Amino acid sequence: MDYSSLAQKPLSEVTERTEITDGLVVVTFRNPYIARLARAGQFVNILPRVGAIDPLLRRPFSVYQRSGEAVSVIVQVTGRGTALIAATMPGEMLDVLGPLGQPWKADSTEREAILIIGGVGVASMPLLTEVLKSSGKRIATYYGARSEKLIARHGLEAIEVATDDGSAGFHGTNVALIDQHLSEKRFSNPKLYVCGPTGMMRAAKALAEKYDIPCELSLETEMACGIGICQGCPVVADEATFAKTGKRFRLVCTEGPSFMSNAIEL
Amino acid sequence: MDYSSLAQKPLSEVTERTEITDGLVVVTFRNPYIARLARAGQFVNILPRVGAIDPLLRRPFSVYQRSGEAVSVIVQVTGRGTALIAATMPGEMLDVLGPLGQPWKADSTEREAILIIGGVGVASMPLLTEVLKSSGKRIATYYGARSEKLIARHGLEAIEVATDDGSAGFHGTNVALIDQHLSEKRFSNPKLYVCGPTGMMRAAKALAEKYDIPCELSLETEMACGIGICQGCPVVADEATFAKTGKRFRLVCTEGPSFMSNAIEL
Amino acid sequence: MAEFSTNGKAVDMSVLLKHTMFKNPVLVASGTFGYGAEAKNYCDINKLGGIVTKSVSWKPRVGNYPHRIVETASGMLNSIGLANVGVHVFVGEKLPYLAEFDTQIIANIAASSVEEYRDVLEHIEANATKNLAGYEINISCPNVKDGGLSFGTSVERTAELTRALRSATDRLLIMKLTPNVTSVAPFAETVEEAGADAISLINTVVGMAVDHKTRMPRLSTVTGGLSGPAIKPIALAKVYEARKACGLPIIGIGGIVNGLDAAEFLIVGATMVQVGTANFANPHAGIDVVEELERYVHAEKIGSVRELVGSLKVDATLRAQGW
Amino acid sequence: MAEFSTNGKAVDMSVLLKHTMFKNPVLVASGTFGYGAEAKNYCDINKLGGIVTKSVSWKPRVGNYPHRIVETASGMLNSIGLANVGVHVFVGEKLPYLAEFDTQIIANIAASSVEEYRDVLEHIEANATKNLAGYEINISCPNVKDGGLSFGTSVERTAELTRALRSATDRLLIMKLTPNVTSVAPFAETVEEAGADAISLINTVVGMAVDHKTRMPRLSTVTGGLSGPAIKPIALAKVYEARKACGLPIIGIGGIVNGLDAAEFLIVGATMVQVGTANFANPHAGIDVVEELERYVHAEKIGSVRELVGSLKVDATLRAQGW
Ligand SMILES: Cc1cc2nc3c(=O)[nH]c(=O)nc-3n(C[C@H](O)[C@H](O)[C@H](O)COP(=O)(O)OP(=O)(O)OC[C@H]3O[C@@H](n4cnc5c(N)ncnc54)[C@H](O)[C@@H]3O)c2cc1C
Ligand SMILES: Cc1cc2nc3c(=O)[nH]c(=O)nc-3n(C[C@H](O)[C@H](O)[C@H](O)COP(=O)(O)OP(=O)(O)OC[C@H]3O[C@@H](n4cnc5c(N)ncnc54)[C@H](O)[C@@H]3O)c2cc1C
Ligand SMILES: Cc1cc2nc3c(=O)[nH]c(=O)nc-3n(C[C@H](O)[C@H](O)[C@H](O)COP(=O)(O)O)c2cc1C
Ligand SMILES: Cc1cc2nc3c(=O)[nH]c(=O)nc-3n(C[C@H](O)[C@H](O)[C@H](O)COP(=O)(O)O)c2cc1C
Ligand code: FES
Ligand code: FES
Repeated sequence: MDYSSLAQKPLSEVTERTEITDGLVVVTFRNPYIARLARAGQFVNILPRVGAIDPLLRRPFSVYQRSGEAVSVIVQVTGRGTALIAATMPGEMLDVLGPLGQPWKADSTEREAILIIGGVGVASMPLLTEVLKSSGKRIATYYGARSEKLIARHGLEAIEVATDDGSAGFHGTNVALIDQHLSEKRFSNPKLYVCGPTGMMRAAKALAEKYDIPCELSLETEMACGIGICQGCPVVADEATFAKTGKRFRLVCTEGPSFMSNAIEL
Repeated sequence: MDYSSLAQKPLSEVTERTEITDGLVVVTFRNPYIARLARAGQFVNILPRVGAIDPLLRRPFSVYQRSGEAVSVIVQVTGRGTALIAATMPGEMLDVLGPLGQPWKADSTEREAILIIGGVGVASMPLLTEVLKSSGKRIATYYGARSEKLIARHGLEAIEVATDDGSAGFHGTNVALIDQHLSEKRFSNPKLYVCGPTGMMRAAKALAEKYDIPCELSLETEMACGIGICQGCPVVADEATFAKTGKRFRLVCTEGPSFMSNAIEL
Repeated sequence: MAEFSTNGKAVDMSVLLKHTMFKNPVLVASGTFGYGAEAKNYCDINKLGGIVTKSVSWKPRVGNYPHRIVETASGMLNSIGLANVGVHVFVGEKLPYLAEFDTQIIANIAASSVEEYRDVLEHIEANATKNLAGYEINISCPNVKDGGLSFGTSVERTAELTRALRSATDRLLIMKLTPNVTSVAPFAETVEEAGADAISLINTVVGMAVDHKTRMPRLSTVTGGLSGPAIKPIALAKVYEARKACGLPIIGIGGIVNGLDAAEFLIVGATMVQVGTANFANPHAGIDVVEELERYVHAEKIGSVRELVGSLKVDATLRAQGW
Repeated sequence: MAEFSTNGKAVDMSVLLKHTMFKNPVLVASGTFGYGAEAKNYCDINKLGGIVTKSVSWKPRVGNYPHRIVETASGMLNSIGLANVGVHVFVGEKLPYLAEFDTQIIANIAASSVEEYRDVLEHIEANATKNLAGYEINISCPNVKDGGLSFGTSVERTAELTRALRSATDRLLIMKLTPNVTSVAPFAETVEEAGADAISLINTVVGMAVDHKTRMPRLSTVTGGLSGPAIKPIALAKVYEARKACGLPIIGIGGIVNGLDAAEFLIVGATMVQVGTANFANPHAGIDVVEELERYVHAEKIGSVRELVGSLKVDATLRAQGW
């Protein structure tokens, strides 16, 4: 991968901005390079304010959608950086670097894909769905959210919803729902693809162990660089990996963001 | 003067933005309080980015015009703060504190007022012209600029132009032109009102001494607060003032921005 | 005060420093609020926990030549040079003026010898007003040759000075420490032994700026003192170090612009805080800090701001690291 | 190189450090650029003056537990904990890889004893590649218990270490100093006497951040190292202090994000600079700094970047103040 010509022009014009609900915004920008190369599960790194030294660092976002030369990210406002990015208006510029990280390992042999989504963890799922569909997997999507209006269905398949407030679908966590469905033997050869808050990821990891099924988790850690030069974004490797390789940590930005659940500690 | 009710709402909506030329912009915002109270020569203090901690400090600007509830400043882009303020678009907010400082001492007895303007030093002159006109003074305005397109004639009277490049009017400095006119005895009882770059202010101060006429200079110094609490904006007091009062410095923000030329050192 | 209530009870924002009660833990910092006369047009001073006045010396000081300030990334450098009216005008005009407010006043003193510090303190003590809560001793001004930093970087001289002043007053004696030392811990220990009631920290950090156009320093004194949000992480680390080193109450200072910044200092172990540079861009900053801190205490569902003090959950963190 | 010319002559960006020529004075700082493999996708490494590699120790180090970084006002804190591949992988894989680039390589070493520092240096020396220009000795890492800071805060141990390493190499020996001391001058003097070729400064400033929601420290080690634009004023002041204290060439580090920042360090007295944290948001930062510095030199109408070094006009300023 050689970025040298294109990645030096990270300035990307925002072409669309859609508010899903208060504090949850889809921002679309023009970046032919990222649009062409990005694969499901990779992310882009966005500077909250072009040219500013405060905020100093970029913010990572999964590639949510792309079409033609346009790339979209779905931004949940959680602090000052996301607030600035979510407020960017069409015509304004964003400074975007990417695509970064490794794609979902969607080419594994299992015939069924269970997508487990918590909140804005939906971000990498439309592209994943696309890949899984094109390779003929059976997809089941379990989407947990605080309430119905926070659900972004676009690009997903076979969605089962679980909401904390019971405003739609199953009243409870999506992991509890999958547990039920797994125990009912609704799947014969599944793999879990998981992205959401840490608590949900831990539950999914436990579920995978309980039913002995492969499970891939897409992680979020603070990142200073996103490209493997700061060592700031480690996740703890599992004991077996550590014993074998001496590697206590793995970098989420370059080795991840997704890891097999048995390769890491959470 | 009691700001307590109003000064706590410094957020002012920009209603108009006019580019005079590249890097010279008139920004108009709605602020009834400032519009009502501001007097010629006073300034407002504008935070470059609402809510940001970088840039940290406000930037001072003379009140250029006002009408109804609207206040205008004329901004010359010289650094990152002025760049941000000049780029503020109608509908966006500015955080403005004011009016601050003392007005021009325009009620002095001289019958003629010579306004000496260098570049963006024009900013306080339209309001001054208004006051001088209403008290029946004869006004002569000497406006020096690098080139013709940098001249903002609005609200001025009897303008003689001097340009560095000779693109309009006298080819040379405005102070040289006034010197010529004073030596030709075109004025009988003048006072000088001066605002411009330090070099021009020094020349005007020397001119005032040469012809023994009163001269008021509007100064610019770096300001952290603009309201007299940081002590960051001093100008050196002349020896006589120092000997009399023990005050070596005077604060430009609260005692100025304008001072009689014989009361300070430049 | 009690805008919020927890389980029907009001949020208690008051703090006690030794024998002195403050209505809340938020003071405005020395040199960043004048003597109240200007700032009162922008904020209701009576809502502040207190005012620390500009450093006062025996004689008036005119301060340094311009340029005295320069903005830096999320901060500023200053080299005011302790410009002040001198102790006689201070007790004659400023203290009586400040006595009109319903808030605590702490007189900050800067001097160049133990004797001068003591003379100034005694003169104020002899003319004390009803809301004079005590003294903050500036041994940490980096911007004048005789601004006390020769005390602030010597443990022995700090001890000597603290003892000399302790015997001169029963009011609060607060020693203001500098961050410009390898370790602040020995100073905190010393000051405690010598009888001070509290320490405040940090004063500004030595810094410098250059104009690449003129190739001249941007301050007349070449170096100056860095303040503002840029230094908040440094200040928190110093408060944490001092917290571990001594049992004295700490007043945390450095880069506080909002109530959550203040909460962070309290969590790390400060009993009170001071708001400095933030007043320049927002003369209402002190009040904003009080109000946001109060909302935070309310949201945390604790009855009193005092429960925050030193509530940092640090053990688990360090244990995981094997430190 | 020579994009611009002055009076028909090219702008000369090269600098000489003792016997070693650098094509320009801009290095990328240790720990902020990896070993070139990732960053080469974003910038043309051959345009850099050189690369200072991540601190290497005798054995590999896994580094600290998360969380390792947190953003602060115009800066960041890190507590990476000297995670590195160890000297054997370093000489086996990293140095040969870096030898492919047409730029100088400076190997940064961190260790916990004089012996370990010396062993690492000798092992690299024995496996030196053609573009290995020398060593930068990290005695200033604030984030690990044995990260050299016990050296960096003791003049005696710094002297001892410098002497021990001096006798082990004829390549450049650069001692990297910490800002976390009361005065950097004695360290600069000592290092000069002990035979180092240059000093580099500053390493990060000790700082801390707290999460007001969880009341936990935001770094697993509680405190960490502050870097980025926030610390530039501190770094400039330390370079200025060191410049007055010794005659050694100085490599200025701290908060540089553009060519004008770099120019400021040169004006104050640095011969070279390093770009650190800026690489994280902009992996092209090093090149941007080189190019803007070159434009600046051109605009200043001087023939060589070397004419900037120490060109600070400070006398008039200080005289006006009566200092
Ligand atoms: C690989 C990856 C993909 C992501 N994809 C998305 C997405 O598609 N949509 C979305 O809304 N969010 C996504 N996030 C989370 C998003 O990056 C954070 O919410 C954002 O960085 C917070 O910035 P802030 O300035 O608003 O918050 P602040 O708390 O003010 O940020 C302060 C610092 O902490 C870091 N930080 C804070 N929270 C997180 C977090 N959860 N993960 C990583 N760094 C954090 C910030 O980057 C910044 O450096 C992703 C994170 C990662 C690592
Ligand atoms: C009383 C007064 C009235 C003014 N009126 C006007 C006006 O009407 N129109 C206009 O265009 N400019 C005016 N100025 C100058 C204007 O305030 C500065 O150009 C502006 O502050 C520069 O900010 P910056 O961020 O662009 O420059 P930077 O150089 O990036 O600013 C860095 C710091 O230096 C300060 N600074 C830089 N130049 C000056 C200066 N000349 N005066 C004061 N502080 C400075 C800034 O406020 C800031 O704190 C006035 C200044 C004063 C003191
Ligand atoms: C312009 C200015 C003047 C100051 N004057 C004094 C002073 O006279 N005495 C003193 O002890 N501290 C003085 N300080 C230091 C502040 O009280 C405070 O310790 C420091 O600025 C850090 O806090 P902050 O980041 O909130 O500003 C001054 C600071 C500034 C910015
Ligand atoms: C994430 C990170 C890792 C660092 N690792 C090292 C290191 O291994 N060795 C070292 O000498 N300095 C290290 N540093 C310090 C930098 O080299 C530099 O001295 C410091 O960050 C100040 O420069 P800056 O403000 O440009 O980043 C590190 C800095 C950061 C931010
Ligand atoms: S974010 Fe820098 S190494 Fe991963
Ligand atoms: S700008 Fe603060 S006192 Fe004048």
